[in-house]
Amino acid sequence: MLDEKSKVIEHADRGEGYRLLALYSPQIASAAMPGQFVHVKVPALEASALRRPFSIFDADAETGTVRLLYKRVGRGTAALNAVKPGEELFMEGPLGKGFPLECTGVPLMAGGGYGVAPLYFLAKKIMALKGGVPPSPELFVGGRTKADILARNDFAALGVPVAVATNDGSDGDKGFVTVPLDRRIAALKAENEPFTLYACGPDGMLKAVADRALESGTDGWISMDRHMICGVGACYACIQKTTSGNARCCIDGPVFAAKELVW
Amino acid sequence: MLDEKSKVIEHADRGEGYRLLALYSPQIASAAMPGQFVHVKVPALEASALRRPFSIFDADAETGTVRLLYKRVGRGTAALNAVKPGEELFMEGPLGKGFPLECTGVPLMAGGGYGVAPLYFLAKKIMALKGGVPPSPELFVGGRTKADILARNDFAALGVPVAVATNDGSDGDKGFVTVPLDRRIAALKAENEPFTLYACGPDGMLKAVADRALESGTDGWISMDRHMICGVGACYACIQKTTSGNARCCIDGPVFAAKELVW
Amino acid sequence: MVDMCVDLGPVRLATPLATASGTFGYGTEYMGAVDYSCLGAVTVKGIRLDAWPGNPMPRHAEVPGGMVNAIGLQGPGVGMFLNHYAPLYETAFEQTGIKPPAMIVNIWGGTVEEYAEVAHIVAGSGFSFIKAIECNVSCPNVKSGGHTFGHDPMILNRLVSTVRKDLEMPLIVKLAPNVPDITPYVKACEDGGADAISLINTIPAMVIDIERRKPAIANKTGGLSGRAIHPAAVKLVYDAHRASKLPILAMGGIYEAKDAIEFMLAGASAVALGSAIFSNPGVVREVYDGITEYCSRHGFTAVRELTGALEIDA
Amino acid sequence: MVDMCVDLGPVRLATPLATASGTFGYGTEYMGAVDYSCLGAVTVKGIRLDAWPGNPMPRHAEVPGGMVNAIGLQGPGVGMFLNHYAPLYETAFEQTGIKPPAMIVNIWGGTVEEYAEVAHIVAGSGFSFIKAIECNVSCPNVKSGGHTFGHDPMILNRLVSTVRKDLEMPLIVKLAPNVPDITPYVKACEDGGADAISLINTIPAMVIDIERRKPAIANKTGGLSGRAIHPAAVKLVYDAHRASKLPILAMGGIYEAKDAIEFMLAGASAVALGSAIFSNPGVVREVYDGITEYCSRHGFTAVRELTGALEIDA
Ligand SMILES: Cc1cc2nc3c(=O)[nH]c(=O)nc-3n(C[C@H](O)[C@H](O)[C@H](O)COP(=O)(O)OP(=O)(O)OC[C@H]3O[C@@H](n4cnc5c(N)ncnc54)[C@H](O)[C@@H]3O)c2cc1C
Ligand SMILES: Cc1cc2nc3c(=O)[nH]c(=O)nc-3n(C[C@H](O)[C@H](O)[C@H](O)COP(=O)(O)OP(=O)(O)OC[C@H]3O[C@@H](n4cnc5c(N)ncnc54)[C@H](O)[C@@H]3O)c2cc1C
Ligand SMILES: Cc1cc2nc3c(=O)[nH]c(=O)nc-3n(C[C@H](O)[C@H](O)[C@H](O)COP(=O)(O)O)c2cc1C
Ligand SMILES: Cc1cc2nc3c(=O)[nH]c(=O)nc-3n(C[C@H](O)[C@H](O)[C@H](O)COP(=O)(O)O)c2cc1C
Ligand code: FES
Ligand code: FES
Repeated sequence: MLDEKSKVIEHADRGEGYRLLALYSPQIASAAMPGQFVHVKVPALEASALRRPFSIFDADAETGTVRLLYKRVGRGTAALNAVKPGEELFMEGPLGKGFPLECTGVPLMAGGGYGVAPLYFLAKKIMALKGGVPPSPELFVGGRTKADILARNDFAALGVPVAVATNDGSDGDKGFVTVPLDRRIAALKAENEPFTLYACGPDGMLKAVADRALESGTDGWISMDRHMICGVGACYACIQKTTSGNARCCIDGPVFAAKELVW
Repeated sequence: MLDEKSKVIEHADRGEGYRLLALYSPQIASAAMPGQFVHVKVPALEASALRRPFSIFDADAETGTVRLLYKRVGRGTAALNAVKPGEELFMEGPLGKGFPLECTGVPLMAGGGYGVAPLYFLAKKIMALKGGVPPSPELFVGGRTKADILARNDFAALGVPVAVATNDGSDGDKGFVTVPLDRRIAALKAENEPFTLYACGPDGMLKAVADRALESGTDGWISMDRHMICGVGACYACIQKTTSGNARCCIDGPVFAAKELVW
Repeated sequence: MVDMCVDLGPVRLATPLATASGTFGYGTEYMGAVDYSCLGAVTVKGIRLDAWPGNPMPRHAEVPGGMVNAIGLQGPGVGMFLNHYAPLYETAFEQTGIKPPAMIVNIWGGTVEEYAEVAHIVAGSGFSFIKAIECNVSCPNVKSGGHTFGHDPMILNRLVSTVRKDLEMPLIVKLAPNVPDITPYVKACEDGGADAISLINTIPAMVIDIERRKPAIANKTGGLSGRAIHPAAVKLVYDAHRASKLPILAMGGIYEAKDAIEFMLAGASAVALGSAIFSNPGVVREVYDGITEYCSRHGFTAVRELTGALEIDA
Repeated sequence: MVDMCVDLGPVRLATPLATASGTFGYGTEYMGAVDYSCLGAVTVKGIRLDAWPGNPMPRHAEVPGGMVNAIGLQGPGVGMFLNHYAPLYETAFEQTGIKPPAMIVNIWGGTVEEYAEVAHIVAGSGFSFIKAIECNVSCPNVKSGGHTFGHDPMILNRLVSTVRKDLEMPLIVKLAPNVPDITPYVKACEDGGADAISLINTIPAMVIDIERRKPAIANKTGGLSGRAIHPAAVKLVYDAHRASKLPILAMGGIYEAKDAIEFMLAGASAVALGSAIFSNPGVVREVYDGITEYCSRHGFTAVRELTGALEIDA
């Protein structure tokens, strides 16, 4: 872990309230693994403001680039919005325990809103591992409405099929992401095909995916989103109950095995 | 007094560390009198930051313009520096008791550093009163070095003669502003010409001018620079000892009669 | 339309917003910049029997999140206050046509008896707009003054009951924040017959000018006010509300409507704006509008329903 | 070259900079981001006899000028600490080649006897880098815990003398800030045989989520830390320094060198960085450099000359 001064390369809109921030952060870029995150000091905030954690959407060791996909929700992300290419910010990373890359069967990834961020990096790394031979990852993405379905083109460019569900039915299935996911799980089970589940997004969705992993007896890797203070394991603010007690999301996670989690 | 939202019209450099800020502030502009000040909410500072007081360097009721001449000294004036034409800021004013315009004899004005700010407005108003007929005001200005001698051209354009003194002798007399001032006072006394003293600047200079008013038995009007909280007489932070007790610089002053002041 | 009227015990206020003592002079200084129609009350600067010169200069220092002050309670005596400042307040409003907000007169003294004397003089003065007395037992800037009274529950109880005796005006007692537990102090006020308490006064603090290696304030130490103290103030109001039924006038770092609403949810009947007015007199209107907006959005028809409306899980 | 070595009573520290308990884990978490060569000491998270789960989530809320936390002292018991975390600290430094900063072990307990037991276990553990015990008698988040100990000078005195008895390690006592006057507490520590005191712990505080009308933190109340509390902390250090000769480890809102220097001028022998590290681990280096620059500029050849060097006019 280090605290790297990172220069903003690009800051692009990604639809309503979402933005993609690309930074030149060569040390973090070369160490990053999928599911890990960075802790960003937002330049315009006062000295006492806490850092904000963001999953690594993409990291490229060759170009030294780290990309983040974030949603504007409160004052920290609002202030981050104002950051311009050429400006520098401090970023601790790469932090936390990410997703294991080795998996059994088809990697089924469920994301909600900005929860797709770590899944893109994960899909990319898994595909690089396997050299593109099937079973390749499949993405199931949910959102309130069409505008919350992010990074679709990025996944498509990787060759990852994307199944969509929206609460209002404006895109894909109407309902939760579990609608297309359950369909796919049923199909794989019918064919006796093994699969591994990955999830990142709102708590309700995470629990639903974790339940499916337990029911199916497959591995499920769940990335938890907890408010953080330090991001490095020093403060014990970011607790997740697990079968072995209170774990810290920032260092024991954010990715946990579905079977460890206590809800 | 009111709190007027004021638009920045111009923000010009005036030599090392000094700047002239012109604002569209029609209500303050039309009510302002020389020696009064405004209390500026510096936009970039945090919500709890106190306002900063600045003398009115110039106010023009017709164009609705208020001009301030300020020196960058600390974090408030540093933040003010970043303000750009077109931006708006809140300004309470006009505040305080200014200089009386009626005077006996030649108005001799002594200023140090940014202390010339209220004197320019004063000279302008006195000359407007008198229609330009002598005895017209004379300015005596002091500073550490040549760069601290401000607004010379502005006074010259009014037709006010400017005598300079610098501590390092880089401009005018070497020494304090009292060097040319005492010369002039001696000359006027020799001719039995009456005069009135006005001063704004560092405490040492103010005391020197006040002493000369008392010794000469003439009127002396001294503008005090005290740290302020409210600027409107509500908090009692800005105390100046006077013959009638603790007075508030922001509302009982900033201009006091030399004979009232207790040093 | 939200009913903005509140009762601070026996004191009916047109709105829950007041100003905090020492930050609003004698009530008229901010005319033109503050929207007085949003104010239910104005609390004036601390008054004692005789005039008091206050502390030497400098009297304050700006700090992140607020300021530290040691004004030292400079003020005219109660006589001068009633002869000069109170009539000024009355006439100032005659000109504007706005109904004057209730005036709360903040008092202090060197002895229990002096407190009582000042209170009775004010109560007997006959100004119809003076609606309550606020006893400052907690100013950190005057050593011989309120300090000891506010930090010993027994002395506090004696002070309150002495002042209260035969006083024909509601009595608010303003408590100090730097205590392990506010409960015994609140109880001392309640038992002594106080009609309400106000919380919090400034937190004792100090700023050092490291270049001169001297205290930045002539009095050496002072009181911290502003944003910085708000979370501590909310905790004290919450504790006081649970400790007794005394109505609470809450203050400490209100800079936006949210801050005032927190206080009310924690148990305050009314709230006072202090340091925020210095940097932004428009804050009075902003907080007022923010509270009405909040009430409408959350289905409260009267602002007083906010008092103590915090939901606590068992 | 400024001599940066200081003595916190019997504890010699290579620099006057420490980290504050609870903000720096068990000492190794910030490796890579914090410059450990600037640290004279690391204070680890509070340890008790047995493991402790801490409070429910959420455990903190950001506020202007800092944060309010109610972690609730989650931690392994002293056994696990000594078997796992202390050796981890040792080996982590073996790899880096940097000399490990002194470790101060922060402890707490439910009874006076538990405090003493934990202290003696730590003192007898034999790790050469463990140089002192810091007794937390003032955590606002654990009701059955330190709260009462720190707020009654008599109980405090008994606690300190019980822990001190036969303890072969320097003892620092960490005091609570929310007291009318710190003097009796400092004296209780001094009389009980403490080697130093540390000041200040967090200030009790509360944040309310007005949209949900619930406390923002599951524990309802917590402790305020960060910039906001610095001026209050300076005052307490100043008072404590005048009340006794006990050396002081000062903390509370150090965000820049100036803040640390204020503490030392007010009387601290060493200072600890806490919340500031969360937002900027580089602050350790910045404060270190700022102090040496200040000393050079003001002609101090040793940083310890700053302690109590405030000039007070008579
Ligand atoms: C491991 C991890 C990875 C994340 N990855 C992403 C990502 O890739 N893209 C993205 O858009 N967001 C991500 N988040 C959430 C993101 O950190 C929050 O949306 C952001 O901190 C909100 O800050 P704010 O100031 O705008 O919101 P505010 O609500 O104003 O924040 C106030 C406080 O609450 C905390 N906070 C608020 N919401 C969250 C939250 N959901 N999680 C943690 N802390 C919160 C903030 O840190 C701050 O202390 C991630 C969170 C975690 C823990
Ligand atoms: C009536 C009056 C008229 C003034 N007119 C002018 C003017 O025309 N041009 C100009 O350049 N300056 C003027 N000043 C001084 C100006 O207000 C200060 O230079 C400015 O407030 C410094 O702010 P800062 O944040 O940059 O400095 P900092 O030193 O960082 O300020 C920190 C704190 O100290 C206070 N402070 C610092 N210096 C002064 C000072 N000299 N007077 C009052 N408060 C101070 C600030 O308000 C703030 O609270 C005037 C002051 C007064 C009282
Ligand atoms: C400059 C100043 C002067 C004050 N004078 C008094 C006073 O005379 N009497 C009193 O009871 N409180 C006094 N206070 C305390 C305030 O009334 C209030 O309790 C405190 O400032 C907290 O509110 P705030 O954070 O909104 O300012 C003073 C505060 C300030 C800032
Ligand atoms: C998240 C957090 C956890 C803390 N845990 C402890 C603790 O376990 N024991 C203790 O004595 N103090 C604890 N503290 C208090 C700090 O050690 C320190 O006294 C306080 O935060 C003030 O310093 P700061 O403003 O620099 O953070 C904690 C503070 C924070 C912010
Ligand atoms: S955020 Fe500090 S331990 Fe996880
Ligand atoms: S600054 Fe408040 S009375 Fe003058």
